[in-house]
Amino acid sequence: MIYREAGDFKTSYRDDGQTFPIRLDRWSYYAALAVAFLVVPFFIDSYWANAVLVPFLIYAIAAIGLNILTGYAGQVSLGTGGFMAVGAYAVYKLMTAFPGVPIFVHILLAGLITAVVGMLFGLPSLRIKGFYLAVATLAAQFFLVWLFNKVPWFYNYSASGQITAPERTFLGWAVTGPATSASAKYLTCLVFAVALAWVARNLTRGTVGRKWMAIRDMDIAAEIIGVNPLSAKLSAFAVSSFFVGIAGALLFAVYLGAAEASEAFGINKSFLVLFMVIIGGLGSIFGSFAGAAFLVLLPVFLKNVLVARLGWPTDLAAHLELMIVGALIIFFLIVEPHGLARLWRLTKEKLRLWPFPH
Amino acid sequence: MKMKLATALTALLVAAPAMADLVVPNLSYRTGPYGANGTQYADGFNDYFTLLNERDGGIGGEKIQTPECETAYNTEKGVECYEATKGNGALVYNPLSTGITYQLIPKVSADKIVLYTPGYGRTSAKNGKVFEWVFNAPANYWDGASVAVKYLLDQSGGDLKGKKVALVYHNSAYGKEPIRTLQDLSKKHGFTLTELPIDPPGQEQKSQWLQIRRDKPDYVVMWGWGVMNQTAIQEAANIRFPMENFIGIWWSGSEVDVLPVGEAANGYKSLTFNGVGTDYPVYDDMKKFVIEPGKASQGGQFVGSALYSRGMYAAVVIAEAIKKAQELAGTPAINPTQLRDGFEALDITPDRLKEIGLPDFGPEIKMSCDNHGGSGMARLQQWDAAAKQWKLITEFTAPDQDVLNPLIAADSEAFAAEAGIKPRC
Amino acid sequence: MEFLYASEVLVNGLMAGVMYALVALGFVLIYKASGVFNYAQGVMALFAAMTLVGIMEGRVPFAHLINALFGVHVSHFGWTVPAFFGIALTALIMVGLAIAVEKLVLKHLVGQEPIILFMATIGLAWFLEGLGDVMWGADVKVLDVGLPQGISDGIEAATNDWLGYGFFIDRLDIWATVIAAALVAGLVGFSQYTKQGRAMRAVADDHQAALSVGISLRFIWIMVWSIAGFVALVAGIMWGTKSGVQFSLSLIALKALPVLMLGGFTSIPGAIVGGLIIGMGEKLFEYFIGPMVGGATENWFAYVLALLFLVFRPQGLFGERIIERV
Amino acid sequence: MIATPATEFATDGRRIGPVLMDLRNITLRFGGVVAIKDISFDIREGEIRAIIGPNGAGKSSMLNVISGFYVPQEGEIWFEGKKRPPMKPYEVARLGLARTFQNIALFDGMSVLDNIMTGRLNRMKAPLWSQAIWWGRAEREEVENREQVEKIIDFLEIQNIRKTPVGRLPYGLKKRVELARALAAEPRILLLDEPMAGMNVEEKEDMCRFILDLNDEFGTTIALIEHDMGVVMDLSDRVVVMDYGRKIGDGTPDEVRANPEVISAYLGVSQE
Repeated sequence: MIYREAGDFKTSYRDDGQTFPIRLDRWSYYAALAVAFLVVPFFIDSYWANAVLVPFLIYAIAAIGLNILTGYAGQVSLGTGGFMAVGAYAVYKLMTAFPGVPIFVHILLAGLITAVVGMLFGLPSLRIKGFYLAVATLAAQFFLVWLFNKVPWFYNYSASGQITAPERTFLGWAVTGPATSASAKYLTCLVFAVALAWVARNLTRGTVGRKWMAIRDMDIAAEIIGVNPLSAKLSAFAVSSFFVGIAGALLFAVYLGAAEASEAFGINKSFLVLFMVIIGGLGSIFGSFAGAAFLVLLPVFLKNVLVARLGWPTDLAAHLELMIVGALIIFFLIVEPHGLARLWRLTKEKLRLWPFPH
Repeated sequence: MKMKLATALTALLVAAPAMADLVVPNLSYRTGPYGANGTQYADGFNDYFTLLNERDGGIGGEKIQTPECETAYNTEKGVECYEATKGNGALVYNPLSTGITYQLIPKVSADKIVLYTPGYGRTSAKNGKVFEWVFNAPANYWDGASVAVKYLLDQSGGDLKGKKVALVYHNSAYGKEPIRTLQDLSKKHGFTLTELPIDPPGQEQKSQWLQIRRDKPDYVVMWGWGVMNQTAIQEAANIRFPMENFIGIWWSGSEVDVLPVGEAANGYKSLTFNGVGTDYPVYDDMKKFVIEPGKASQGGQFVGSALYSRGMYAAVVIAEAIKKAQELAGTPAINPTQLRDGFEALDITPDRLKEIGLPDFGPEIKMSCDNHGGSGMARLQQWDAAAKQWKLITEFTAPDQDVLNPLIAADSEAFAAEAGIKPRC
Repeated sequence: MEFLYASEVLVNGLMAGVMYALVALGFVLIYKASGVFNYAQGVMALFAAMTLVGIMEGRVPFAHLINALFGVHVSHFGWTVPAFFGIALTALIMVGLAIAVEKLVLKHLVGQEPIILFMATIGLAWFLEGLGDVMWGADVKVLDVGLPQGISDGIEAATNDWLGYGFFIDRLDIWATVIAAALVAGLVGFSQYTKQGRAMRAVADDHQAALSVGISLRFIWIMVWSIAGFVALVAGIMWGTKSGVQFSLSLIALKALPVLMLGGFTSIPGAIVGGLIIGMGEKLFEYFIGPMVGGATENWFAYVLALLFLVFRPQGLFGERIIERV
Repeated sequence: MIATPATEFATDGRRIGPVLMDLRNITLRFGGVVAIKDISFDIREGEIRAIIGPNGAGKSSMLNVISGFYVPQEGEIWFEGKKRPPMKPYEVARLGLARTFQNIALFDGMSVLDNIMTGRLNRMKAPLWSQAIWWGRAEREEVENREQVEKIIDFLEIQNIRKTPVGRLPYGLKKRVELARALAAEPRILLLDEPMAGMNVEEKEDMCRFILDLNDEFGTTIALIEHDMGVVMDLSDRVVVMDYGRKIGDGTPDEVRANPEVISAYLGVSQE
């Protein structure tokens, strides 16, 4: 079998610490990247971009962000929607206030602003632990949405409080606004998703990642061996919020084009991203992608099967869709409680040993 | 094998193949927090086109397809639905959601597809100079606010000075729409306006209604949707607020809003821009061609309800616009650009309504290149709890365009500046 | 006068708190006995209320599905069922649901981490939400089991005579308070004076120890989920009477969350007291501070209030004390 | 205070240095309960210092005071000739104190290697951005510290479980990994909380060997708590004996063995 690790020797600690220690994994990863960057953009149409790939990539970013906080640092958060709103409104204010600055800078700045807000709401995590911490993040969720709804400055005093992304270009290509092509939207999100996944991978395999995991696994022991819980938790909140903020900025500026705080960034969004993280696998970057794919693609897939193929009434299909997704979640948990990432790893381990198990 | 499977899965992720007929997608919502409202509207919308197909063989000989797509009142699902259906030659969208409308305004402008949002969506889209592809006739939220205030003026003998009006609103883009208009009107007519936002979904409104009980406003105006409506009407009844002084926007005036409250809802009023009930000649045909042959959407359980009628009315206006477009273009197989011309040349007179079999069902609609919002006329209906029926209590009333026009101009121009749109016409 | 207004808001806030506590109670019961944070509690309330209306109105279950599959038009059986029997039947169905949940879900997830169990209840919530709609349709249903609604004239007149200002108290709220009190008394009685109740408390204290003295964990779980189902039914009746039975009913779970966090996940008195504090706090804040900041503060203020309490007592008001040691 | 000479030699010729840590009149109370009552003793550089006593004598509390987890109500802690102000546990760790735990406190979700690497967290100071792009200082530090850790892995003979998640290891190995984590910090004082608890004879022997080798080869200062009298007497240079929160004996193993108070405390409670 080609898929094996025997004979794949590492001669330096640097090689040993890399992301894909197995050669075949590495190659398939590069191949996937090449297809994603060089092939897909030429074939993508606006349905695939807007209904499938762009939301998938954006949710993957948000899921990675939440996974850093919940999966790696062990801090449960139900404020993802609120933090995404911070990213969205930040990018909107920046875009309209400084039209000359490249949009990518705005998106990164929006992430930084969200990081600061995230740290602020992360402060109670020093005292409050476990599920109880969810209350602090829920307070952030509801308060932030309320704030963006109530203070007209955030939505530039428009009559209804909706924000709409104006057109911004990068190297002559529209990146936001109605004229953006499907491939531009897709590529923008892809660049952010790949870069941020890489950053997340680096952070989680290095010093700060070990601090987060130490706090997650046993916070008291972590403190005694020298981890400052304040800085570890706050850095997790900051990095996580940075990711989530960028996801929010992309969701608003690139994907939706218009948004309203309570509708687009409500509590449901927080739950959705949390589900992605748990279904995908806590503490796994790959799991974040898998979870996002599962919850973005499955409903679309089911809808097309039930409505377009079987011709069932849309409402019946929507109700059955809920039942099927719900039952599938339970099924997956029973089969493999640690998420799709674990399922994937087990499959790979089987493949690795095949055809000679043990 | 694996490749085949992958192709098959991919095929299932994309929508059905293109259709040849006139396509009017129905972005409906029959699930989620507002599913109960959305279902009735979607049924009316479907049934009218079914009627045209069954009775007349479509419009101008072209059958109409209404592929339905469930949005659950969720903007992201709305975008998915839009993308999934637009490739099939969709002519016009009617998503029945202010949130989704805001998403679609930039998209339809880029894709050059018509967006028809009767009585909801972005008010300033009335300005066709800025919003080329969006139409919101016969009336928009600001029209509604103005007509409501006119009615209140009427009720208090032409003078609202020193009166107190409370606005109870859905704390969202939709609910916030009328605030600016009502503020301007309060200045003009000298009444004081209290704004009471209610966070969706809105099952818990005790503190707002205690405030109303204490302040004793003369009138309460409501911009609600979904469970918020029932709760508000129930709470109003609880504090014995006189129902005849309680007026809802048209989205707060359907049977589902008042039925759960029972007897206590008697006398509650709401705006409307369409008729209700089955006392219109069109229902004879509807029975014969749609309901009895079993072709009615959802088995026809909501025929004649307020929201069903509104859905049907939206279908009527779209059908008339298609007809007009066919006349102008000289071909029955029109494209969205021709449909836009049809909308801009649309003139639905009372006589035409009578011909359709819906006499006095809606106001006269006359649109043009710069006016995408029609006359803005609306009327009031009142709930008769004993008969379980809405009764129309006023004629169509025109809004106070002197107040509204500057507001619409300001908001649409601000949008044009932000989005870099050059006014047309 | 201002003081009287404030007291009126306060009393109404307390009563709203009782309504929140009714939902929170179901969460606490299940969490205590099985360590599961049951996200589906709100949907269970919706499902119970839908089933109750469906039974009382004689609706055909799965009518819509049957119609779609067989091209027929069924909707009602043509009979109606009195409220009492309807409630009894619905309670039985909730017991059936509890057994199904135990057999199909919980049994297979014994010993998993809390977050996994939490996730499973989310799956359950989606499933039930879909099932409820497929069974009974998604329309707004009117629920009338004979509970009165509207201002209590007696209290208004009495307070008017006594204080010169007639207080507004909703009769439904009074009933809710009475029923909640009865429910809590019943639960306490059950857990103190019956064999099953003692077994339930034993399980709540220590799973392993309870197992070792021969208590069947599975029986206890079925029982607790049944009781939580019944509590959900009561909450569903109250909220359904208030504003119709429809999807939004399931969202009341969001109002129960701050109550739980404030009261502690494991304490029945905590759920009640937490509910009262949240109800009172958010109403007073909305009434006095709300108008200054633009209103609609209740949702976030409930959480901020819970947060403030938690900063001083990280385990909730009545939660078990967390002792840190190495 | 009796002045101690700067350098001394133990019986086997190892160098015993000056006082590294001096605990003066420590009293620790929990509410009304006095866990430690007015205890003073010192730890000298390069020695193996044991704290023994029957159950509930306050040994663990003493260790927790040293590692900064508990802050005593009275008394002073002098470290390297300076008085230690009240500190958070992580600040104490940064002064150069590392410890193991009685009920193993490893990070179960991480591999053995990552667990040991956490011991070196305070030596890795690359800024966040460098870690984020895995370039420059972060990568360099990772490789350098990995080399150090690999030395410890070799020393403790746990090469073959390097990549195994800690949760899957048997008890004895977990104890060893915990020791490795503490060692990775290259502590000034290594605190061991019942390093032999729950081990079988063979594992105990291994552990003893490691402790002695450590002290021998690297001159690591070790303070340990142990229940097993036999082990303690063989291992340590000096022993503090506690009972009911008080110090009842302090000196070389032989001196302590001869102390009548110690004998009565142990005979009265348990005989090991």
